[in-house]
Formats: sequence, C-alpha cells, structure tokens
Amino acid sequence: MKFKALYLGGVLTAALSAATLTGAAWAADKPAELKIGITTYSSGSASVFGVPARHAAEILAEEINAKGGVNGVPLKLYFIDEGAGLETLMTEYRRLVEDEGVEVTFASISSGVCNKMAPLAEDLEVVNFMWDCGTQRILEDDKYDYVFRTQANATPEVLAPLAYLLKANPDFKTIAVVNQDYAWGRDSWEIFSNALKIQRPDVKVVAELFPAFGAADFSTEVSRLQALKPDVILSTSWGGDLDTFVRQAKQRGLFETSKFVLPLAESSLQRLGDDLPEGVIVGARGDHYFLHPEMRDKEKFKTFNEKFKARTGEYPIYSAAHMVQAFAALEAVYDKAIKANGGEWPTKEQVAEAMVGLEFQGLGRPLVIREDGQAVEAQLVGTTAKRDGYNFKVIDKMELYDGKDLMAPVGENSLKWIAKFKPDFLSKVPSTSFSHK
Amino acid sequence: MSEQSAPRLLLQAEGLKLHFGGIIAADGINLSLYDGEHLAIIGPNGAGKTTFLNICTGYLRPQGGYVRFENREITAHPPRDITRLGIARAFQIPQLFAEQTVLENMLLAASVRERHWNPLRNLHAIPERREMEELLELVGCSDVRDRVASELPEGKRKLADIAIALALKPRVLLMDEPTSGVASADKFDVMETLMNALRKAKVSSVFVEHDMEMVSRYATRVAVWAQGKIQTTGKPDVVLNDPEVIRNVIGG
Amino acid sequence: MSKEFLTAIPDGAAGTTADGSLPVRQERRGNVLMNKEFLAFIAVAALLAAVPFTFGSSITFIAMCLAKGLAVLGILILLRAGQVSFGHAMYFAIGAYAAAFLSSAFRGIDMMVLVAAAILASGVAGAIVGVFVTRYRGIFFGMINLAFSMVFYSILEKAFHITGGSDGMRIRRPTLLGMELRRAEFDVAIYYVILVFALLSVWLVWRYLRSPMGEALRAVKSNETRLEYVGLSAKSVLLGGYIASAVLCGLGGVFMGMVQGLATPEHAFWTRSSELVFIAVLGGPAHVAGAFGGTVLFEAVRTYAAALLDDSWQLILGVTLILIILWAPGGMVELFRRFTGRNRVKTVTSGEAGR
Amino acid sequence: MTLNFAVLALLDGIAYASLLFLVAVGLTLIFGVLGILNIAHGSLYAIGAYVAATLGQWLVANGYNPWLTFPALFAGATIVGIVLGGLLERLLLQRIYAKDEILQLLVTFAVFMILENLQRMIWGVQPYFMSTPLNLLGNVSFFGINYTAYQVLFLPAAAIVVLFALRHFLRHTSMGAQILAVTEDREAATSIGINATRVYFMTFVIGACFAALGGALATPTTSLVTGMGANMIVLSFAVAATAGLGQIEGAAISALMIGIARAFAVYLSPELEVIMPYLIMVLVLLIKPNGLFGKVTARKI
Repeated sequence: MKFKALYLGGVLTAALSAATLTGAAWAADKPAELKIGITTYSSGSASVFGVPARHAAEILAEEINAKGGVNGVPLKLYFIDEGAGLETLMTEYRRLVEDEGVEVTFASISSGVCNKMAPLAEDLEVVNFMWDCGTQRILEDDKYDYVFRTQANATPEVLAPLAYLLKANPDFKTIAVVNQDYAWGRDSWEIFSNALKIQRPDVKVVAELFPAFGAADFSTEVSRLQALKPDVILSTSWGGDLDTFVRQAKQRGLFETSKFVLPLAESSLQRLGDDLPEGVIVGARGDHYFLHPEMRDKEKFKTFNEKFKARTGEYPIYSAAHMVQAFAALEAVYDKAIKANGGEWPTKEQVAEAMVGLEFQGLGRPLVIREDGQAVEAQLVGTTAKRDGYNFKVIDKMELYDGKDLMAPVGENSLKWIAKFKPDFLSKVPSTSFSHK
Repeated sequence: MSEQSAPRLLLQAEGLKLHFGGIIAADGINLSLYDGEHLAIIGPNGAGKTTFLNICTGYLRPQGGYVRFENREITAHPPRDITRLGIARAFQIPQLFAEQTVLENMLLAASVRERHWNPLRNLHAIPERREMEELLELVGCSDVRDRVASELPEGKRKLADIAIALALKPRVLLMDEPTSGVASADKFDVMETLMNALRKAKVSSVFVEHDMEMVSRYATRVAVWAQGKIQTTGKPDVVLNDPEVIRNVIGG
Repeated sequence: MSKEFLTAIPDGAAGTTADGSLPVRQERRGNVLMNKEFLAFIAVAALLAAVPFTFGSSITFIAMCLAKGLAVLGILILLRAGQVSFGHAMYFAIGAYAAAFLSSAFRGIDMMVLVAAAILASGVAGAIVGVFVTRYRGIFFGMINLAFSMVFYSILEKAFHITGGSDGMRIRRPTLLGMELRRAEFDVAIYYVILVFALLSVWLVWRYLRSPMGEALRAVKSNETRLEYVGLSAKSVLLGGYIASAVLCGLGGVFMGMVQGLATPEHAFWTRSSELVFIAVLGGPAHVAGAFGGTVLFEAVRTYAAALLDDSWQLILGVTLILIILWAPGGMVELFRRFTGRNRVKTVTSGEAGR
Repeated sequence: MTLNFAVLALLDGIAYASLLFLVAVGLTLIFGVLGILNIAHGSLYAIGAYVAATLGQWLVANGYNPWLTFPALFAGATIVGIVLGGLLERLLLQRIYAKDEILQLLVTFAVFMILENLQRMIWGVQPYFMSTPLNLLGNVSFFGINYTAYQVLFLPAAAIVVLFALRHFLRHTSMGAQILAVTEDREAATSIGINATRVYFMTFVIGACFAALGGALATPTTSLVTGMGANMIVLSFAVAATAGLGQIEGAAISALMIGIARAFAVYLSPELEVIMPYLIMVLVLLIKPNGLFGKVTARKI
C-alpha cells in the first residue's frame, strides 16, 4: 500500500506541469476596478497608528473615485490586519492577489512584516509599495522588480534626529535605548549607534533595552533607566507601545532626568496630550506634520487636513501622510505608465517599470523614486512645546533636512556608508529651520 | 540441570525489612523458593503478605535485606526487569489492559516476551497467537477471548490476570489470592486447572491464600506470616495442624 | 476516563454486534471492514490527488490543512496513551525553523533535504525532551510540555540576531529534486509532496497503532502497573510514541513553513499547542481520519466564519467543541459513525464512567 | 550601588509578583478543589480588566470624584467574578466534573476561545487605558528612584490582604473548612455530608473573582490589548505549577520568585526577561514534578 500511495503520488506529480500552465496569463485590458490591497494595523497596540492610515486611505479612495478613478478606473480597497499575525496576514495577502485579483498592494507598516511581504510580492509578481515600513535592508540587500518604497528608509529617519540632537543638545555623555524588539527597533538602533560611534566616540551606551513589540508594561525598564540616569534616552518605538512607555516614564519623572529623543513621536503627540512633556526631540519619519511649515498653506494640504479632521476628529499623523504618499505614487505611476503605453491600460510590468524615476508629492516636499525602488524623502525634526490653541504638544524649533543628504547612495549598504562618515558629518548636514507659528 | 534430590534454589529473600511509618510490613523475612515448589503464604490481613510480593518484584524497596533470583541480586530492580528474568505476578485486584480484548492482553504480553517491536506488524499477526489462544483455553477464558477486558465479570478477570502472567513463560509465578473473586463452586476447578498448567509448564509458584483447603491441596510448602515475620514454614499437613497456627491464622 | 473518549478501535473495524450486546472485537471480521476502509482511503487519496485539476484555487488551503493534520496526527498518538501535550507546537516550530535556517544558509537547497532536516531536528528534540517528560502523566505531562515549549518560544522571540525574533524567519523556496520551480509550479509540487507524506504517515501511524508498540501505548493509559509486570517500561513505550508525535509535528511544521514561506515564534506559542489538541478531540481521537477531518473543519471555520459573522471564528469553534465534548466525546469520527450507523463500539457503558 | 540596585530590582519584582499572585491564586484554588485547570482563567483576568477600565473611564468622563475609580476596580472584578464565574460554573463546568481531565482542560480552552472572541466583539481591538488610580496615589522614592505608590505599595498590600483573607476564610469559616475538606479528600468530604456542589460553585466564583481582580488591579499600570489573557494565563500556570498545583501560600512564594527573577533579568541580562518564568518552571518541575510545595501520591497495588 505504501508503494501504491507513492506510485499514485508519482503519477500525479508527473501531471503537475499541465496544471500549472493555466495560471500564468493576464490581460492588460482596462479592468472594471483597480483593486488595491493594503496592510495596516487594525488591532492591537499598534492600531492607534494603523487606523488613522486606514481612514486616510478611505478618504483618498473616495476622492479619487469621485473624480472618476484612475484613468476612469475606480479604486477598490482591501484591508488586511497586520495585527492578526504574519501567518494569517500572508495567507490573506496571497488570497487577495491570487484569488481576488488585486493589482497593487501597499504592504506594510511593520518592518518585520515588510521583510516577509517584499519577497512574497516579488514572488507573486504584484506591484507592492512599502508604504510605511522603515528597515533599509530590504532594498539594499536584494534587487526587486515589483517592490518599491514610497517614503524614506531607516537611514535618514534616524540620522536626522541624531543630527538634530548633536546640534541642539551636544553636551551628552551617556545614552540608553528602549526600542521595540523587532526588525525596526533593532535596525534603527544599529544605524543610530553606528553613526553615533563615529560622530561622538566619547558617548557611552549605558543600556540597550528591547521590550517585546506590543509590551504593555515598562515599569522595570523605567526603574532601570532611573537608576542609570543616562543623559539621553532614545526610543524609536511607535504606536501604543510608545504611548505606554511615555506615560509610565512621565509618571515617574524620567523626563526630568534625561533628554528624550523620540524619532517617531509625531504620531503620538495628539494621543499623549499632557503626558508628553515639553523639550522632547521628536521626528516624523519624513516631513510630516499637520502644521508643516512649508506646506500648511497649500490647498491640497489644507483640504486633506480638514477632511481628515472632520472624519476622525483628529489631525492626520504621519501614518496618514505616508498613505497619502502611497496614493500619490499610485496615481502618478498609472498616469506615467498609461502615457508611456500610448493611452492604453498598462500591464503590471509596465507599471513597475514606470516606478523608477517617478516623481510625486504627498503632503510634504516632493519625492522621487530612485532606481533601486527607494524614494527620497525630506525629514522633519523638532522639539515639543506647549502652545495656545492645542491641548497637546506641538513641534517647535523645527529643522527640515533634505532626504538625499542623509541617504546611502544607490547600491551602497547604509552601515558601510555610515562607517565612512567624517566625525563632524552630521553636525554639518544642511537644514532649514522653522519655528512654530 | 537440577537433580531430583537437590532442587535448585530459585528465589531467595534474606533479612527483608520495611516499615511504613509505624506499621511494620516486613521485619526480617527469610524465605527461599526451590524449583518445583508451590509455596503458599498464609496469615492474617496486614501481616505483610502482599508487601512481600511487592518487594520480591521490585515494586517496593526494602529498608534492609536483599532478594536474589537464581543467584542474582534483584533487590529493588524495576519490576519490568525482574519480570523479564522470569518472575511473573498475578494480582489480588486483577491488573488488565482495560481497553483491549483479553486476547490482545495476552498478545501484548507475548510480544514483550518475544520482543516483537516491528511497528508495522499487527499485534494479531505475531506467531505466538496460537499459543496464547491455547493458554486462554487452558485457563478457561476462551469464551471471553474477544471481549474488552474492562467488561469481564470478576472471576474471568482474575483468570485473565493469571493467564497474562503465564503468557510470559515465567520460572516463578507469584499470585496474590488467585481464586478470590472466582465463584466458590468453581474455585477448585480453576485452581486444579491452574496448578496442572503450572506443573506442565514447570513453573514454580508462590501464592497468598486464605482458603486452607486450597492450601492443603495444592501447596507443597506453607509459610505463615504474622506482623511482618514468618512465624513458621513447613509441609502443609504439619503446619496447618500446628495449634498455634490454628489459633492465630485459621481459627480466627 | 470517559469510556467513549479515546475509546478503542484503531481498526475502525473493531467489534460491532448486530444485537447491540457486549462489544466483541474480532479482527477477522475486521478484515472485511478493513478493506472497506482501505477503499475509502484510496478514494480519498484519489480525490485529493485530483484537486489541482478540479479545484486548483484551493490547493494551498488543503496543503495547509494536510500539514497541520500531520501535526494533529502526532497528538493523536499521545492521546492513545491518554496523554495530552500542551507544548507540541514546539516541534511544529522546530520543523519550520529547521527549514528556515537551512534555506537561508544554502540558497536553492532541495525540499527533500529540508524535510529530512525537519524530521531529524524534531526527532532529536523529541528524544531529548521526551526523556524528561515521559516520567509525567496527565496534567503534569501537559504542564511540563507547556513549560518546555514556552522556553523555546521565548528563545525564538528574544534571540533576534539568530532567529529573527518576533518577526520570524523567511523560508526561501527550495528546489524539488534539483528542479527550480516558479511560484505556481511550486504550489502544485508541494501540494503533492505534502499529500504523499500525509498518506504515508496515515498509513504508518495506522500500522504503528495496531502493532504491539502501538497497542502498548493504550496500555500506558489503561494500566501501567500491568505493563511493568509484563516486562515493559511504560516510559519507553511513551517515549517511542512521543518521538513519533514530535516527528509528525516537525513534518507538519516544515510543510506549513514551506507553504507560507515563513517560520515564526507564533508557531510555538501555547495557544497553538492547545489548538492541535483541540483539533484532535474535535476530529475524534479514535481514528486517524479524525486528525484530518478535524483540521479541515477547524481551518474552514477559521477561514470562512467571517462570512457568517465578522471576527467570530473562535466563538464558533469554541461552542462547537463544547457541544462535541458534551454530546459526542468521540468527535467527528463518532458523529460519522452514528450517522452512518456503523460501529457502535460501546453499547453498555454509555455516558461517563469514572476515571 | 549593587545593593541599591538589588533593592530596586526587588521592588519591581514585588510589584509584578503581586499581580501574578492574584491571578495564580485563583487558578490554584480552583484546581485544588475542582481538579480543573481552568484555561479560561486568563479570559476572566482580561475581562476583569476591561470592565474595571470601562467603569473607571465612565466615572471620570462623567465628572465623578476620581477616587471612586478605586472602588470601581473592586466592583468591576466582583461583578465579573460572580456573574461570569457563576454562569460558567452553573451552565458548563457542572456538566463536566465527571469527565476525563483532558476533556475538562479542553472545555476550559474552548471557553477561553469564546471569551477572547466576545472580548473583541465588546471592547474592540484597540488598546484601553485607565490610569487614574495610579496617578492619584502619586510617587514614592527609594534611593532617589521614583516608583508609583500604586505599584510598590498598593498592589503588594492588596496581594497580602488577599492572601491573609483567604487563609482566614479557609481556616476560620465553615465554608472555608468545607473547601479545605474537599481539597484534602473529595470522597471522604462528600461522604460526611459536605455539599460538594455548593463548595465547587463557591470555590469557582471566588477563584474567578481573584482572576478578575488581578486584571482590574493591573488596569492602571498597563494598556489593555487583545491577547493579554493568553499571556497572563500561561504565566500564572508557571506560578501555580512551580508552587505545586493547589498550593495557596506556595503560589505566593513562587509568584515572588518569578517576579523577582524577571526583574533581576531586566537589570542583569534583559534578553532573559521573558524566559525566566518558564525556565524556573521547567527546572522546578524536572526536579520536583509536583512543584516546590506539592505532595507526592503513590499508587497502591
């Protein structure tokens, strides 16, 4: 019977090629709708960050569809919850691409998720925008035909806050880090610490804490940090984790003894309210801020902010801004590809091809996609301040950095690039200064 | 080969001591079992009879003394090792594989004996099957051969328990009240069959028994237990007529 | 021990009596039914083999069910000995991580090498852990397994630079017998590989459970004392079953990992271990078919429950399991038998008997 | 410095252990009496937390005196314990007492799944906060390090009160004596006329209240997210099994051990933090299968 089963399997395996040949064809006919699959956090502690992005996506899709869609094709959005776990996520993602016929995907928020989704998208040959995740590794380590990033990567996103820190607060001797224990937390610290070592070899790292992603209690970490009294505490955490950490640190007076650098805290300002003190260095993983000094008077910016506020009761945070950029890239690339295709609806290869060199603009400064699929994005860093008219801290003493100055060139590994920094490189990076108005 | 005149020493216990808290279960037990003997153990409840069987089979570790089997020290060896050396045991409360049929109980025992560990061979396909069926026939369990053990009436359970022990082809069989639970009308028939089987298979035995009639009929020697000690040993007709034994054990 | 639970019958053939009297098991009569079951087995195998040609879009779903079913089959072996492990997801994860490590170290490694590595890794791990845990029974067996698996889970989650931490590791697509496969080809190929392994495992487990060693497992449950007194160590019997179950979980893990392209610490979390036991009982521990039937039901509810009521799969499955335990402790296998009128194994002791 | 640091780790450990104990003691009490290892205990913990948070938030939002959030924590826990715990015992557990322990375990796992699902349906999947009680009590300083009084004073005090109240209840009340009798020997207890049904019910409700109380008291120190029950139940398994299932004072000691070991790990080797509880559990169970304080029972043949 053993042999019968094997024999049976063997015979059927031989017929395998016949079965596979059917799945390969697609048509570049104009579809009835353009299906977009979007991964975002709708559950768990990270959902406070993911849900605003989902709202943004819905607003944008409505806007686009109201004017007839992309080249006459209306958008249809499919959301997948990153909080459901990688297995469920990947299964659902495959189902959307293989069964639902989703043509473009935006995946994802978490760098840990991106590390798995990028190869999957490439494998499924579906155009994927890494719309929010930061890890620089994906596009530096491998070459992708279908995977692009419509925002910056970890390198400028942590180098800009470091440059800001070195300039605004150079007198520090010790630093501790509290990052989430996953790809972003680890990679961002690697970049930050490597750069710091070169810029300030005298600074001592006194603690490296990596509480679990989604951790809900940081009491022991806060105790330890209080005992160590580092001059600077860095945390690239975000979402509910950052909120909880800040609240618990604030409650126990940690902000009084250490300078905090929170490169992602723009996304937590409104939720934290008075729990986030003044004088904290905050960033936005890009130039995203509802009071963006260069953009706040632009029509598109104002309209989106108003719509967003009307829908959610809050100002957009940077996850929403990243979503806007992804949609901007989507519209731009279809325009470009259709033009290149003589007005015909493009194939996915043509879309992917059109991505390189694509110029588009979301809520911040204009962006451009490099030939490695990576976008170049400006970076905004500032210091929290209390100002009339807002029941939360706003960003003051803003510096706006140009993305290309802080980014490893195409084909170069970020860490190797950083290793070549001159000791004063970061303090000399040009930036434009703004104050809160 | 053992000579007729000087039977071989099979099982030997010397100086066994075991106390549970204040209860003295064994207090210097010395006892030997020779090839061909059928030794009955009698004595009041709580005298330590079952404890003796437990120590001999390694279930309990004595606090003093030792047990030898065929001149091999086996004190407190695991029961499975002692069983494999050739000492099988039947229990006062039958110990069966409750979920399996009586035949399967037997086949499992035979498989262990013959070390049939091929994971692809059906338990029912082992060559000893015939032998096991005959053994069941012998102890009068053929009629319940295919019944699940947990469903058997008490008498049959008792017999099945003994059959499992026999299936192991032991040199010595230790039985704890072999016919308790068997309908009194059948007791002697059962014991008759059993002893014939033992003789035929050249198995020596030790059995704990309360029925003196049974003892005088089937034992070749009797040991009288009292408070963890052996009060006396000897031929049944002598021991059972000893006035002190009558007063302490039988008369009661 | 509830009599209907985990009851007898590795051969679904086991005793059936027309008049509903005392159950009698006769393996001779069983042969007829054996053939029937064998035919059913072949029929199911043929149906599954035809899936890529008929319901091609569901092959990934079925492949995942089969992979998980393999792990449940492992749980079934332990259930036969009356033991439940709340830590077997550990072996599932070991299978997946074995593939993850190898596929990242050697690009283009062959699928068969990964499978062999997973069998080896889970087998060795099962043997090492098994030596310790087979001393325990019942709740304690469950707990010590849980403890081991949680240690393993924590290591997977924490050792970021080795295991990828909570993000897990990617499993690169392996070659198959030297052939490089594209995605669609790979999906079909791995489907057949899993199917072959699943059928083979079903057959092997089936045989194993009726062999002396497998029957001895049931003896571990019913009477360890007697087992010792026929000369067999309950511990080693259980260890044999434990290693076999670990290997099956490892196989399930490597296949699930390859289908998903992913090894994640979640694979080893205690809820996953419980899910495996859950499925085994849902399907019915009395028959190997229960393992796969249970898995299909479980996965189907998980995947499609949302269509009925948004985010409700745990609710539906939880209620289902409770109903099954209360009214059909033999699981789907028992329900199947009831509805087909086949094989009423226990007629006398209905309901619960003591432990 | 090293001494200071040990004291700090100790304080963190005690705060954490207090919560662990509250949850584990309910689990171990239920096991001791009913013989059921209740996986749904984790859900009772989570639901206790959610209900307490909801009550607290409602009080604050409606402008009541914020100090009322303290009684709200206890009220929330009691409601959950009595209503949910009582219903579970009456409707479900009563039907499975005669079943095999594996099936009992699985029934509680099924309940766990159901409650996890209901929790998501009721409270959604986004995090909840209610830190009013923690803020009200303010900070206390040890060696110049600020701790919240809630965590280093209130929680340990609550745990100690629970421990002694429970001891008193078991030793000096008739119901307690009945519970102890059933724990010692179920058959003997029922044969002398103890109403086991009532004892089971009371025990389960009390145990459920402790689980919910653990959750309620944890609320101010944490953010409530889905999956918190799954993490807590496995931790309290570790506590209960390390102590020996059914050991109440033992649970307090092993909760302290695990809590302190975890806190020291954060100071000495943060990577080991998560592993500590399970490592302790494995090591203890390997050496003492019945736990540190558990009793060994031998089978008679």
